[in-house]
Amino acid sequence: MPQGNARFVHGKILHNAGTGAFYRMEVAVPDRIDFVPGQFAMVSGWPGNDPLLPRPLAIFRTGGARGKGTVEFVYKVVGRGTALLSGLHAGAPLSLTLPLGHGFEFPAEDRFWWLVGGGVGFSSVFPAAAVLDAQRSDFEIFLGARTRDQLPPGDWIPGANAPGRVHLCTDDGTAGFFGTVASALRDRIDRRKPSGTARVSILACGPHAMLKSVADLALPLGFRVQVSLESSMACGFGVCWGCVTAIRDGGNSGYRRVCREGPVFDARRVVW
Amino acid sequence: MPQGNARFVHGKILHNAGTGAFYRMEVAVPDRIDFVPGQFAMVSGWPGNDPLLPRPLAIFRTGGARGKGTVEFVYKVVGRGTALLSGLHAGAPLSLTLPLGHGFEFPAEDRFWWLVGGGVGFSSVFPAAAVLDAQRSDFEIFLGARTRDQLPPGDWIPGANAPGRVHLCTDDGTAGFFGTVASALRDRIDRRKPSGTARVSILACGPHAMLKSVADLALPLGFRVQVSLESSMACGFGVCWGCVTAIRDGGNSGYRRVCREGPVFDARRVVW
Amino acid sequence: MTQTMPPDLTARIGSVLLKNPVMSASGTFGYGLEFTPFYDISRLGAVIVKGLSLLPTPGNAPVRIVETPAGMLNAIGLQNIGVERFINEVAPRLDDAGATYVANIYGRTVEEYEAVARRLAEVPALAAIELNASCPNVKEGGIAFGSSPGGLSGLTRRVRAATEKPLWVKLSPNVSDIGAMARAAEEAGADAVTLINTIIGMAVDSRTRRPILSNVTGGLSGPAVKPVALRMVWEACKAVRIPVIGIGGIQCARDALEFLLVGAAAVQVGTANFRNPNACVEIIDGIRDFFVREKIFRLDDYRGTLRTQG
Amino acid sequence: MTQTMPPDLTARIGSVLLKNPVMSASGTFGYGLEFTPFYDISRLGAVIVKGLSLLPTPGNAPVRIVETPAGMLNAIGLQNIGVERFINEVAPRLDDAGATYVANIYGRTVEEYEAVARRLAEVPALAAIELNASCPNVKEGGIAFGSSPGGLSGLTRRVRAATEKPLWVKLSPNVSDIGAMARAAEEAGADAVTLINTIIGMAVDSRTRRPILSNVTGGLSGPAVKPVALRMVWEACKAVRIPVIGIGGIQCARDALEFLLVGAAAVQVGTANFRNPNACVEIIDGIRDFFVREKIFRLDDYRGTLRTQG
Ligand SMILES: Cc1cc2nc3c(=O)[nH]c(=O)nc-3n(C[C@H](O)[C@H](O)[C@H](O)COP(=O)(O)OP(=O)(O)OC[C@H]3O[C@@H](n4cnc5c(N)ncnc54)[C@H](O)[C@@H]3O)c2cc1C
Ligand SMILES: Cc1cc2nc3c(=O)[nH]c(=O)nc-3n(C[C@H](O)[C@H](O)[C@H](O)COP(=O)(O)OP(=O)(O)OC[C@H]3O[C@@H](n4cnc5c(N)ncnc54)[C@H](O)[C@@H]3O)c2cc1C
Ligand SMILES: Cc1cc2nc3c(=O)[nH]c(=O)nc-3n(C[C@H](O)[C@H](O)[C@H](O)COP(=O)(O)O)c2cc1C
Ligand SMILES: Cc1cc2nc3c(=O)[nH]c(=O)nc-3n(C[C@H](O)[C@H](O)[C@H](O)COP(=O)(O)O)c2cc1C
Ligand code: FES
Ligand code: FES
Repeated sequence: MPQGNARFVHGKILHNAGTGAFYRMEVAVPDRIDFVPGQFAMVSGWPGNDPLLPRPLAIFRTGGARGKGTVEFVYKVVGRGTALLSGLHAGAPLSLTLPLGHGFEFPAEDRFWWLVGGGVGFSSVFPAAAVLDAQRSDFEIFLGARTRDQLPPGDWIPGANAPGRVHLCTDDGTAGFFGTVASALRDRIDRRKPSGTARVSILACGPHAMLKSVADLALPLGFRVQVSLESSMACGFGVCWGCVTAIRDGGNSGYRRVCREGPVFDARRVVW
Repeated sequence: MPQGNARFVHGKILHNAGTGAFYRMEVAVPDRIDFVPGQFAMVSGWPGNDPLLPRPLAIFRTGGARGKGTVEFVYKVVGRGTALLSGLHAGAPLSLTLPLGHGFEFPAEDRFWWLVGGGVGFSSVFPAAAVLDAQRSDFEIFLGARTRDQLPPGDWIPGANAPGRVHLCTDDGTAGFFGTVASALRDRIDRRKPSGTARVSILACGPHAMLKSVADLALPLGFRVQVSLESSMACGFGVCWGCVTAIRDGGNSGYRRVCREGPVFDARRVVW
Repeated sequence: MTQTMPPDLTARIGSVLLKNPVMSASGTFGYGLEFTPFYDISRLGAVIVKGLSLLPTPGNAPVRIVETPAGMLNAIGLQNIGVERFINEVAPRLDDAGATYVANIYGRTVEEYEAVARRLAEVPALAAIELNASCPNVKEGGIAFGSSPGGLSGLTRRVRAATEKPLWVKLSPNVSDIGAMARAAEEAGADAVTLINTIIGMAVDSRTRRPILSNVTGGLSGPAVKPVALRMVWEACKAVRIPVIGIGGIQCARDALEFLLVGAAAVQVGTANFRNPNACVEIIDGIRDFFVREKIFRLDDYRGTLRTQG
Repeated sequence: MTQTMPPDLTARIGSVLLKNPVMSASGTFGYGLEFTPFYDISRLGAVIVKGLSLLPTPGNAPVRIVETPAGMLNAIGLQNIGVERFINEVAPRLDDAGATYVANIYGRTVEEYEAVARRLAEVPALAAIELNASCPNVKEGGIAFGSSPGGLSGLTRRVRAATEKPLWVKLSPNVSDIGAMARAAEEAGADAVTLINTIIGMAVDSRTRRPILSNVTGGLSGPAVKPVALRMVWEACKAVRIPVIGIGGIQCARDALEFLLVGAAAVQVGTANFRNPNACVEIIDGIRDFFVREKIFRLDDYRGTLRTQG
């Protein structure tokens, strides 16, 4: 039940700068952090008790070695906490509890991977892409945004160089496919050569509505769909029961903690 | 009753840097601020509601012209609010209510002035020195601190060049007179040539105990003594009645607002 | 923004018509005149002046205030100039300023409450009397009357009989059932209830081992109490038919809108005035802007429209 | 720092001896085991587990929590695994961890409270039972029993008779007279009272016009409530002879010391665990350091030494 390697650490910001619609922040931590894509950290560091609670941010990348680690985050300023984070300078102290939650699974039998990120959701699918890229898996990336400038910089995308791998979509057509990620997926499915019987495995993170439409589209086709959900969190490590979502699980259905049994869930079990 | 020229303004920090034991901060404000030495501002600007209340800081200097003013403060980090202030960078917004309170009085008949500052108390007596210096009055400055490095930089002292004008005192003897400001004053009084009958007028700001000992020493000699008191404040402009101190005033004795009837009071009226 | 006619912010508290629903809270706004350097106080729905007693009151010894997380404790002890000087020195100047104003009153005995209320008949322009039945910071003070429905209705009846003025009863949050208190005030003839007053709190210094306030306990106010105030105002609105005036931690227009949403007929702004003397007028402008953005034409079209079902 | 023998932090809650006065607060610490990655939970004075009911409870629908100024509202609805699974799956592992632990219990009826208390007799190592007579977030829940002295003493008597275990009664702050509630618990046989539970609050969205919590109201906790909690603990300490356990907004050693100073025999730390999982042990170390600095040798030499006179 306890998450063996979760820890509370005091970090120091190495850099924290805005790139387009997003901030990217690197933090020095006492030790190297090993994590599963989809896992996250609870982050705080502003002075005073208002805001009071730490904020969940997906672990975008980690580095360093024993006794000297680094963690990277990518975030979008949506409210007070993220605004305060964006105002912190290099050298500022930061408190982190990490790595937390149940991340994406990579069953060996899955051979075709589609990674779907909406808005800042790419922050938890890019680490998955990095893993798949490293093990030379066959994967494609679908990125949705409202407009072109809400898309991440190209050089943040792992393995972007491979032809036909990255599909960009914007609601206003200012870049890539004109429409939602879901419609881009449908389009891709239509164009798809039935390469054997191997099913596609989807890893998705983004707005709730996007995740639902992806599930509605892909589940009937027998795809395996894993979705990373969001929820307001107090603790992030399973002790407050504040972050729950309804999960279908036969006789054992009920509320599960997004921070612990999630944030990544099998889309078939999510009660949308 | 209303303080005619008090106003609430949004300023922008021009610079804010530590010099020895003190921070000196210059803030750009919409308009030039005219003030009486001893008057202060209520300052806030950190994000969030904790700390909630603005902090009182004496107006150290103002500049600029109509439509484009500047205000300077000198402060010591003693707690959370001043710590937050010290962390603000140039360009950061700041909210100010100023000028506030009843400052020092400069009766024309007073010819010899002794200005006494303990700790960061010099921040309200230096403006008085600047006024006296400008009108070529005969004044001396007594500065007390625990140790040498708790004294302000010499070039902050108005008219410091005049010989015999500045008397430094440290509790540990690391600079100037070895002892408290009060004992330095007693020493000065003993060495004083009775220059006619003209009485000395003292303007003092600093720790409560220091102000009391100065009053105990100087009032019996018939000196006029004005002291600038401190108190925890919520509003700073006379509407909460939170900052009061007991004032002796014949049949009309009672609690007076340090932020309004003060911070400068006639030492004879203060109930120590 | 398309051309629109400005929304109607008029708020009705029984017979009292306010040009907008934003008032200053008693004890945080002096006698109102202190704000004239900052803005024209006639812009406010109403000015509620510092609590008035029959005779001038010296108040508590310092220390009277201490900051707490997102709030503050105060134990002023109701220092005030007394009803006499208010009538002769303050009221005329509030008239000159064109302000709509309400007198907050308290007494150590029912008789004192009655006497203050009677004296105020001499102030024709006085819009209403707000009965402070809940000051936590004077030993004999209102708290005795304010903590049980019985005590409150007794006090309210007596003061009701002593004045023709609209009577607002200000409730203490330090009770088990705020709805019952509101009903007690309503049944005793109050024209409106105002809540919340401060929540009793305490602060001590772990090193010197002494209380920070000379009064030991004090009243908590500011953003920290907003969630509690909002809940109590919501409960009071469900409990009574008379208008409910919402107070507690309101800092910005959004906070004020929340109180109106749960049913408050108007709001009062207190502690927020300390950090930002312009808080009240900025809140009025913010409510207007919100109504324009959301295409809400009248205050009543928004007030009490909280949807608690599905 | 001169060589000194470490201060004695032992705290006595009636018959229960704690190695130090710092416990985790129920509902903010899971079942304790979730903290084993962060530190050895046997270092705590005691672990108070999440509120247990007779049967597993699903809890409220989301949204269950919302942040407020220096605080948070929660309406978890007491989701828990039920006393059965606690006994079979959790208690043995707490024993293995060497933890001192207390079960916080609640029921929808007096009979349910009794039944849960009886079942817990099967857990020999269980140090005490904490009766949650005050959960604001379950319609039927304790609040009914917790808001009047009569209701509280009735419930306490019944549960007292149902168990041999030391019985701690957790009080709701949503009352007019906390001293009377503490006395009611004492007279009904409680071995200690714990307070405060959360203060009922509310949050709404002014734009969508909906409550933020599915339960509409929730319980306020965190630094925002500390001044109120400290005052109530002080009042309770003056009202009863049994030990009082202080809770509410404790974030650091200094906060904990303030509760001990006004008379609390021990403290519980809740919301602070969320931002800093190490909060409890940092507070224990901080208290020890303070005692060393101030040359205080035993907890009892500090506890309740607040000087309110001159
Ligand atoms: C597991 C997990 C991983 C996440 N990873 C990232 C990431 O890598 N990068 C990133 O930019 N964001 C991420 N988020 C979302 C991020 O936590 C929220 O944007 C952040 O907490 C908002 O805090 P705030 O104080 O800025 O906004 P607030 O002032 O708290 O709220 C501002 C607005 O955002 C909404 N909001 C607040 N918290 C959340 C939340 N947790 N989920 C959805 N809406 C919310 C509020 O309702 C409000 O409308 C993640 C969330 C979760 C649960
Ligand atoms: C009229 C006036 C003018 C002032 N001018 C200056 C100035 O020019 N430069 C400067 O450095 N300081 C000045 N002060 C003092 C300054 O306001 C306080 O140091 C500041 O409010 C402390 O805030 P904080 O949050 O840093 O400390 P807090 O966290 O609020 O408190 C830290 C410590 O300081 C004590 N303290 C807090 N406020 C005050 C206060 N107002 N007076 C005395 N002790 C206090 C607290 O009791 C505590 O021990 C002035 C005070 C007044 C009343
Ligand atoms: C310094 C201070 C003095 C107060 N004096 C009074 C008073 O005299 N009469 C009264 O009814 N309420 C008084 N109050 C309570 C306020 O009117 C208001 O009910 C309370 O502060 C909550 O609102 P707020 O959070 O916006 O401040 C006072 C509050 C403060 C902070
Ligand atoms: C998320 C959450 C869940 C809680 N669950 C319980 C509970 O099950 N039983 C209980 O007696 N108190 C419960 N409480 C109340 C706390 O134990 C504590 O009394 C309260 O939060 C005040 O302390 P704090 O400010 O340190 O959090 C809960 C509090 C929170 C924040
Ligand atoms: S955030 Fe506390 S249990 Fe998930
Ligand atoms: S600080 Fe409010 S009256 Fe002086």
